[in-house]
Parts: sequence; structure tokens; C-alpha cells
Amino acid sequence: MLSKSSEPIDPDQVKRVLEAALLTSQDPLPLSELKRLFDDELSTDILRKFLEELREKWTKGGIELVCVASGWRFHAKLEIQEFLNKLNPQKPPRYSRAVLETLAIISYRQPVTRGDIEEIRGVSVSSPVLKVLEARGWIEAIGHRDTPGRPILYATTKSFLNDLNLRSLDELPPLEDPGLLFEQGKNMELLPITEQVSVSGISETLHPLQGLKEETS
Amino acid sequence: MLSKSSEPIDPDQVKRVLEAALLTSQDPLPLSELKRLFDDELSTDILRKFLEELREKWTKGGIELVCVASGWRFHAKLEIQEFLNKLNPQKPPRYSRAVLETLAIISYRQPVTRGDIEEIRGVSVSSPVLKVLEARGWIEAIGHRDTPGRPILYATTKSFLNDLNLRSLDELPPLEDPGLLFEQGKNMELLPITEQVSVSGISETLHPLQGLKEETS
Amino acid sequence: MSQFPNSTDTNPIANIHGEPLMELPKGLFIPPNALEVFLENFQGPLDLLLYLIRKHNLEVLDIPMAELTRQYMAYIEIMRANQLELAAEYLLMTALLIEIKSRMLLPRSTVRENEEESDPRAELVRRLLEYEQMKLAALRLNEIPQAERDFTLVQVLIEQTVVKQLPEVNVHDLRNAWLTLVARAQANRHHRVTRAELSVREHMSRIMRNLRGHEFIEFYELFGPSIRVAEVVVIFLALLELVREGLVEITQSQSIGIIYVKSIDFLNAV
Repeated sequence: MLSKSSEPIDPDQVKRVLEAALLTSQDPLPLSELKRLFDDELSTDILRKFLEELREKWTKGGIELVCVASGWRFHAKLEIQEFLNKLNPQKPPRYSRAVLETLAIISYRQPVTRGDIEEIRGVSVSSPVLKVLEARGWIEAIGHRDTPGRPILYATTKSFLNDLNLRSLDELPPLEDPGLLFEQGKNMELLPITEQVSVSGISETLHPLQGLKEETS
Repeated sequence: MLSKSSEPIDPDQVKRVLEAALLTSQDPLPLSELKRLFDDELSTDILRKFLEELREKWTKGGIELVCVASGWRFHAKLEIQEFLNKLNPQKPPRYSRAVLETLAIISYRQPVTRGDIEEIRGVSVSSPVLKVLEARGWIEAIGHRDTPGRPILYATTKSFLNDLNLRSLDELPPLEDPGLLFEQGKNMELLPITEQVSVSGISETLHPLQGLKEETS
Repeated sequence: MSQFPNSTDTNPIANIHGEPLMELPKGLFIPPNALEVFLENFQGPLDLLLYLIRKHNLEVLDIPMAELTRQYMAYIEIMRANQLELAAEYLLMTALLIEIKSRMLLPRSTVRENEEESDPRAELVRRLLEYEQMKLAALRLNEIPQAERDFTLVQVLIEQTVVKQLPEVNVHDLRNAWLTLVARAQANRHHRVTRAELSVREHMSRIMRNLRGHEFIEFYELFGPSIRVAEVVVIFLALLELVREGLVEITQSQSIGIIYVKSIDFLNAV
């Protein structure tokens, strides 16, 4: 075997082992680690030579061997990346219901305080929800309401209008008269809670709990 | 570019992309996924041919291309693993007999409930045993049996087959004919003790302690 | 693991070939923890029985029940003598073995009355064989090379060059979100009026009132339809408070099963 010092080292075997180690390692491997593969019987120079040969061998492949700060590792070449991206087409993420509702309230009722939002939504509004929208540059603090505690007033930004292709807030879709919502079975798909108002039973009473889960996400 | 149907397909480029995709993927890639790399412009037969060529190419390397339940993937060859183990001497623990027997029952008798497993093993199955297998992604709840209490039905996952380098459950080792289990001198490894001294006395009953090290852990 | 000394004056306990079990010697030379470890080696009564059958070369398809029962009992006795906690399954098996043994002693005519009654050992044999089959399967399964344990998977880095995508929102999303809010507000209007009155004490009384005259109510019944989150929390707190004060009892017969709330008063009255 390779590790026995009495036997001559087989260069092909060394390269096979080096290559397998680098292909299977999660992290870059420093020379000190790579040496341990061979019980420290190979000198740094010899290892480096083999690594250079490996690098050379892979220059025509879809992945390449590079030496980074913490050691050697393989990574996918940039020009292959576009193919690999086809495997994992990134679906655009979606905002949670909490974020969307908060944004809707701020859009239609601005300027509003956090308390206003909580009042309308019936649940507390967590800081991350507002932070997400602030970080996106869609809402901003525009002042304080002159009530005890002087709560921050939020409003939407120009950037919000730009990103939604609106010239002004007037172009937001008009809201229907809430009174109409409960007649003629209109917009029923929007009403997860009210649809079985008159039915009593377990399924229905579970709804508030389900709502809770979504809110806290 | 390769993806444009007007241009002829460059076999080297196809193999480069296939290889890079398989080397960088976390999970085995089925043919359907691999096709997407080339915008579904390559037939299954052609892809299979390239995959075979890739497999052939790597037979002399430290890693090998195999086809498992969920598709194609690379892994380190067993004979190279002994070198790699020097980098990570810590191996995942071996499963206890309780876990292994539970896994065997689920593998060969699926779908089964916890009650089924207990019936066969003659002892209650503790939750951690099932949890270990679920956490490993080897078993999953696939529904409920329509009996009182609606017990959960368990089955093995594709990931289980993948991890054992199997393409389907058919490739599991066949079950031994029950009638032959006790033929003279057969399956002696099932004895918790290795020696079958016919000496009587307490001292004999203590021998199993020697076999213990392998069993637990 | 060190060898245990062979105490010369120890009487045979786990007996071989028909010799009856002698009385358990008082000074058994088994460190209790060693015995415990030995017994832990068995997965249960079936495993122990299979061990005995193999060790004593008993015919599994024609089990000498007297012999097997004696062997089995010997182990149970050792466990008891050492005051090891014995899993219920072991005792259950004792009962089963004795029952089979006694059924085999019944005169044949009685057996024949039940048509062609099968061998009383049949079910036990079936279970033993099935378990042995699975034990063997487990061994074979464990011999198959496993990812991570026996071989490493290839994992080459793909750099995340793609900029993290931000969620898209359009005006319809906004409108729908708003309409949902309005709808919810309508549905909750009735409750909103009483919002200021939400108190834990009040809901404790309400729960107790609900329980009056009932043996129990289901947990879910406590939460009416279209209830608001704040109210869920208050009702839950009220329930916890009632439990703490020993006024109700909460039971659940199986995980994810129905939770029942019982009034202690009712329990006492019955």
C-alpha cells in the first residue's frame, strides 16, 4: 500500500486520492490536511507538484481546482454556471401575509403608526415585518404622531411607486365597498375565516390557531 | 452556444456540463433533470450514452459515477475511502440493533405502523428509534391506516435507497426462507454470543458481554 | 471487557438438556450491572427465546415447550433475583409459554372438538421465525455500504454568483391583502366590541360555566368560531390558570388526539 514507506509511491494513486479528497471535501483543504492523507510521508513540494498537475488536468473541465486562502478546492467554472442554473431556477420568493398586509395598510392608509397597523390587522406587528419593508426602501418613517409615546408614522416611498410601476398613489386599485364583500358570494376566495361563519365544529375553530402560525412566521 | 438548436452539439461540451452538474449537485440527478441542462434538446438515449462514457472515464479515478434510486451521482470509491477517513476520523455512529431491526422491518414490510413493528419485534418501539430514522431521512410517514386510532404508516424513502446505492427496493438483499433459518450451523451470527460452548453454568451466560461492543454504539 | 471469574461453587442456573433448574444460589457471582448489560444485549423476549433455541439446538419447528419454558424461566429468575427491572414483555412471554405448555397437555379429544385445532405452538413459532428473519435482514442491511458511514459523496462548490432575488409585489397583491383585512375585520366585528373586557378571570368563569353539567368538553370547543388571536391567548391562559388552581383537569389519550377538559367538581360528584 501507498502508506508503507518501503514501497515506492505510485504517482497515479496519489493523484487519485488527492482528487477524491478535494472533490468530496466541503471546505478547502490546506496542504497540512492533504499531507495527512498520506500519513505525512509526502513533502510539501511533492504535494504541490501533484496539485499543479491536477489543476492542469482540470483546466479543460467544467470545474476547476483553485488555491484560496484556506487551502485547495474545486469549484464550478463561471461559464458552466449558466447551465447549472437551469437545474435550480430560482423561484422569486414571496412576502409573507404579514408583510403584504402591513404594506397594504401603509399604502392605503398612510401615514400610519404601528399601533394603527396592529389595530387593523388584529395582531401585533413584529419588527422584522417593518424592517423588511424599510430595507426594501418601500416604506419610511416620516415623523411622529403627537400622541403619548409619540409613535412613528410610516408612509410609502417614491421607490415603492417606481417598483410597482405607479406614477402616484391614486393609481392604486380602488377598494370595493366593504359592505359588498359579504353579499353575492363575491371575493369569497379572499375570506378564509368568514366562509363558514354559521357552521360550528372543530375545523372552524382551528382557524384562529392557523392564523397565528402564519403571523408569527 | 450549445443550447441553440441551430448549432451542432459538441459532445465534449455536453460531457463537461454533465460532469460539472453531477460533481456539484447535492443530490442524485435524474435524467429528467439532466435534460434540463440542455433545454430538453437531448434525447434520453443520447444522455444515457454520455453518462455511460462518463462512468467509463471515471473507472480509473478515485470517485465513481453510479445510478441510484433518485438518479446519477458521484461518490468516493470504497478503496479510496480509507485514505479519506484519515481526514475525518470521526465516522457517524453505527446504528443500534433496535434501529437496524426497525429499519429492516420497515424496508421489507412497508408500509407498517409502529404496532406492526412492535408485533414483529415483541417489544415496544421507543420514539427515539423512529426519530433517528426519520431524522436521517430514511423513513417517512406516508399516511394513516384506517383502523381505530388511525396509526401512522411508515415507509422507506428514496434517500434511503440512495444512501445504500440502491435503485429500488428490489435490490435489497432477499429475505432468508424462514424454513431454512435454523438449519444446522446456519446464521450463527444471529447469536449474541459467538461461541456455543455447551458448558452449563452462569459463567456461560456472561459471554455475551464480549459481543456487546459491536451491538450497542 | 474482562473475563468473569468462574466461581467453582456456583451451581448451574441456565440449564442444559433437561436438567432441572437448581435453586438460585445465594451468593451468585454476577455483578448486577454486568448481568444488566448482558440482558440489554437482548432486544426482548423473542430475542431471548431465539437465543435459547439456538444455543441448545432446540428444534424450532417442534419446540420442546417444557424445556424451552424451563430455560426461559431460569433467565427470568436470574433477572428477578438480581432485582433487575423486568420489561413487561418478558413477563407476558412467561405467561404465554406456560399457557402453550398447558394447552399441549390437554387430552387430544378436547383439541379435536375445535375442528382441526392447530398446534398451540404455531403462533409462537411463526413469530419466532418472522423475527429471526428480520434480525437476519437487519444484519444484511447493515452490511451494505452506507453513504457517510462507508463512502463520501462528491460535493463541489458552486459559488452563489446569482444576486439574491427580492420578492415581487404588484398592485393586485396589495389590493387582495387589503380586502382580506377588511373581510377579517368584518367577521370579527362582534368580538371587537367586547375586546376591552377580555380578562383571564372572566374567561375562567366562562370555561367553568361551559363545563357545568358536562363530564367534559373538547379543548377546541373552548375556542369559538372566528375568534381573534388575543382572545385565543386569554382563553388559553385562563385554562392554564384553572389547571393550576385544580379546578379542571386536561387529558389527552394519544398524541395529536382530542384534548379533553374535565371539571374536577364533576369528577368528584360521580
